[in-house]
Amino acid sequence: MSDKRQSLGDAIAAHVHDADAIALGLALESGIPFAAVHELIRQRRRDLTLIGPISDMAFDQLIGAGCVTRVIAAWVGNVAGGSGYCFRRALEQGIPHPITVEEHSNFTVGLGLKAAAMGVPYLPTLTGIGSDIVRDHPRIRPQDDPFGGPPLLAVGAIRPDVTIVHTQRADRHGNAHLWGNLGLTLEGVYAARRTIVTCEEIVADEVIRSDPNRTVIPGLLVDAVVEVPGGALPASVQGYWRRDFETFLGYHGRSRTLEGYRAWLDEWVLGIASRDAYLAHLGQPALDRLRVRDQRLAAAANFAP
Amino acid sequence: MSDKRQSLGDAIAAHVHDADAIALGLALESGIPFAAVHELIRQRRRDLTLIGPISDMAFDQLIGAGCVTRVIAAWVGNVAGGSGYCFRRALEQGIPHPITVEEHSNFTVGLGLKAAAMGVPYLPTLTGIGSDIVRDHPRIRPQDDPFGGPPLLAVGAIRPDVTIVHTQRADRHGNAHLWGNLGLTLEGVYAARRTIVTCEEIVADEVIRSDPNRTVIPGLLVDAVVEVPGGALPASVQGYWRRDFETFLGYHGRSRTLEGYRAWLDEWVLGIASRDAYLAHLGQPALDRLRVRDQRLAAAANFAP
Amino acid sequence: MSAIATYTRRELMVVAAGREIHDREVVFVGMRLPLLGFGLAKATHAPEAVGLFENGIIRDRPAEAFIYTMGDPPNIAGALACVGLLDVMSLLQQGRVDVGFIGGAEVDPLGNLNTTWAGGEGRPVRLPGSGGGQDIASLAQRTVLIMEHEPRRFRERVSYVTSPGHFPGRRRGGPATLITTLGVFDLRQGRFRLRSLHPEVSLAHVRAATGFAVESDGTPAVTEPPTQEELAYIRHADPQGFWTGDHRGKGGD
Amino acid sequence: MSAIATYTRRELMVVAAGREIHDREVVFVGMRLPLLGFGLAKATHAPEAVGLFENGIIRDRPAEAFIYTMGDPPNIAGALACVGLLDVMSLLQQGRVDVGFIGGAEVDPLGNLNTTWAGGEGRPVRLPGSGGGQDIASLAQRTVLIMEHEPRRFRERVSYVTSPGHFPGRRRGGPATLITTLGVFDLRQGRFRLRSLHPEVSLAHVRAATGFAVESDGTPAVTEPPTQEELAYIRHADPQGFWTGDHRGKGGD
Repeated sequence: MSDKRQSLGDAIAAHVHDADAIALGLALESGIPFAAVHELIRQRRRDLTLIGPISDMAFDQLIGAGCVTRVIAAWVGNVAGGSGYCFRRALEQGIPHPITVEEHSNFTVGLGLKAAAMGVPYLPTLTGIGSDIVRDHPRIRPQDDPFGGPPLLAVGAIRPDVTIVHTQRADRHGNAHLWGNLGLTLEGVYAARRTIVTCEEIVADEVIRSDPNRTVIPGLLVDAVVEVPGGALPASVQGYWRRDFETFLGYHGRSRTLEGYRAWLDEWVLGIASRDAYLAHLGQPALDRLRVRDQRLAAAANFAP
Repeated sequence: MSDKRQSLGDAIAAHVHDADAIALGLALESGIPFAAVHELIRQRRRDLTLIGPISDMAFDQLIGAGCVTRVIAAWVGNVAGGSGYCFRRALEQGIPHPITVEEHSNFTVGLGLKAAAMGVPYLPTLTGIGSDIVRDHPRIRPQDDPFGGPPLLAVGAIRPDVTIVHTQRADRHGNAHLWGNLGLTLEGVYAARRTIVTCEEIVADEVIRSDPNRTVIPGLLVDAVVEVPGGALPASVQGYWRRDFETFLGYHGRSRTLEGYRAWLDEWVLGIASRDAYLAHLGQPALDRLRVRDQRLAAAANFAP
Repeated sequence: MSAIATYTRRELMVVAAGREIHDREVVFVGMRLPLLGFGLAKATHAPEAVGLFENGIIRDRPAEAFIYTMGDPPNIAGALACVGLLDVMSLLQQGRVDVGFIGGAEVDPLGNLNTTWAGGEGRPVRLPGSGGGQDIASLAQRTVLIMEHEPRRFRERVSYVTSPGHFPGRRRGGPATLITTLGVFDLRQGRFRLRSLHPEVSLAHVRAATGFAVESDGTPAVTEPPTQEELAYIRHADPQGFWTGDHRGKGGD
Repeated sequence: MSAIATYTRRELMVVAAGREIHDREVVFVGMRLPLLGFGLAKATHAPEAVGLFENGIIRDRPAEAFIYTMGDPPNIAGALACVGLLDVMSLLQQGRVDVGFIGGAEVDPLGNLNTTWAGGEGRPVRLPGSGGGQDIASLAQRTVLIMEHEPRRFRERVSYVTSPGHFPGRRRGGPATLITTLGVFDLRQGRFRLRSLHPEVSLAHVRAATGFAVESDGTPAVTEPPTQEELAYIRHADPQGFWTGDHRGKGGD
């Protein structure tokens, strides 16, 4: 396979276009590709559709920055804090501009991605019967059971233009090891037209090949692989970074007002050139507190033939 | 969770009944639970339905022994050799008695198991359109796309009474690590009413917990866990056993005639009390050749929080 | 009941949540109070219960350290399995989950929960949405609801049904129990009925805090207060009172 | 063409199979000759091709040692990924697989393959069944068929369609090429047409071995024989001639 390494700026410039539908935050609270999110804001992408289960504050930041016109998600907010204030301002007051929401539950957004991943137009489910979410839903319809059972709902395929994921390590071809939370990562990558992998480390091919069962993301589905240590902060990365709760909380407090959000964005995104600058701004004491230095290694698995 | 360790004889006696539908051979050519298959023959289970993708010679042996009345599979034979002669005798000549076959492809048998695993009555697919397999099929029906696309096929759920798998290691609660080929293992276990895990080693709880991403089989789905070293031979187990090609080939040659099959069965199953006796009968030179002694370990994965 | 000063309302709610879990049950665990309730049940009367988290984690022990989200590293380390979201949702859809916990901004007597749009009368407030709430409400064998007990939250009809309660034709499960800051209620078969008042809470107080009629049989029972053992567990698991302090912790909204 | 003595028919078929793989393609790899063809293509003109195996293995290098089945340990060691059967089938169903290889006991001019029941005239013989054949035939962007060229196998209409060939309304793909022990045929758009005869095979020989009319344009081309480099690869990968010896190896049936 070819060498797919790029800088984060180049990867976003090459593979994410205005009006794209982007899936991210697929592992739920961990491994959210915040470095890529901030680069999207700096590169002023517009008219994006965001796809994900619970997005933690990544979707909120993109909405506040005016990048988004549509959200396909089960939950938008700040997991530790509750509401996403930019999300609320967009929906309640049209600030910075109105957005639409395609409501989902975690299961239905997952089934939509899975349908696209499987190459079928829909998947059947029992979830949501009796809920207002599925009433007049553009992507969820009643469907008969051809075997004569009670009616079901059909969740239509959700096909992202781009899926962005952050993993622990990958080779230069994009074959990526991921451990800890999986969430909807596999579904989001298989479903997408293009995939960008950011990772803590780009490693030698043989590291990935030593454990093919750890390769959640096969390189044949990957368009760009970017080494961005700490690229998921403030989200956690198992074995590399703890959750930076203070940053989530700080954002939550400051984004309560529009002015506060703008100041936060200036300080942490627009006034920051790169993830390295983000880490520097975070400061050494915070990095020391957040970086995992203990070792608790997986039991050996022998792949000798 | 409770302690689910049992002897192989007790596990089969307790959890597999006459007329059960049994899924096995889900990882395709590797990890076939032959020790459990032979125990089923010794315990004279009757009227079984066998479920699996390609069964290698396990299904053939069970059919020849008169345990089976129905097969739900994509392929029945001997992978290295070709035809399964007991399968052929049953279908062509009704020896030892007639059996019926529900024809599938690897994908449709997988979708049937996946539907049961997901708790839905069917899953839609594009495979098989134009094939005679799906014509008048009891479990595959035409289905409209509720979003207006071209028609699909619906594969009905396949729910095994029991799934039997062989893995590298498990804890006493049945949480099992598996690496190498996965095939339809996950789907078969999630779909089944009961699951029996045979494994090379029962290990301390902490070994399994050290790598939760390696736990393909969660113990909450497991009814019995049995330590049976070499329990998949002549099939391979990554990192433990090479494929015993000679035994596959020997069976293929001897099972060509009914007499040859019976002699083989007497020698290798009915005249053998246990898997330990099987290994002893195989002999030390064969065991030395088959056992993996090299180490090629998976790269370290740190789960420290 | 002089014990009221020795524990908080939220500690009592954790205890009530834990008591809804029976031994050997498969539990769809939420964050905050249900997470503590699961750990408490494991530590006391339900040692063989197993917990599923919607991000794919399966655990039979509480996390080793305090966690703010279910995805935090201490919830992964030592887990039995980390599988996909759809894998745990599949177990839920199969009917293999005995009990799930959900909360919301509004509830009605049928146990419908709203976590999408609140404040029907005034300016509507956009809430974060379903998350896994709709799925747990639809698919668990029974659900336990956990709510702040305030008049604006207890409505004759919620303005938006995010997580469905009882409705005609429901095939499985539905809300069984509602635990609030004031009491415990049965919601089985779509009948909203007081089971117990928390110590020092009056029926009149509950009625004043509820936007619809509260049914009660005779003199209401009193919610069994936490034992010393239960409190010790909770204070070990939430030493700062982040979730269980009487004033909602920093995580509140 | 005096080279005929220096390579076997099966070696020539491996070479023909390998030539059907273009660089950077995603290949659904079968066992036996296609497996060797994939390795050969990787080693020569298609270094960036990627192989999928239906048990879930994804590789970009041939196995390190000789394998009898795709599940053998040397095919797992050094793989890029081991995923589930449904994961690779999903990629196939999405249309992400460029080319797949399949074989059968009977073929007809539309490229329908039978691997289920053979011998319509005499006592029917039960064959092992589809395996993944139906799926590759249905879902790959194109398929390459590999067959023993015998009259009983080349039939006007196969007695059972296990792996569908061209039919009205086919949405994608279908058989593109048929490689036999005697020649190479185009099957695009449901037209069975000779592309080349193997060296020292006559058109009359092919016609006598085919149970239906063989179309050919003018003087047939001759299949390009293996190069020394190609033969060296094959003999390194199959040193005993297990798959490529002229008498089918021990694995034959």
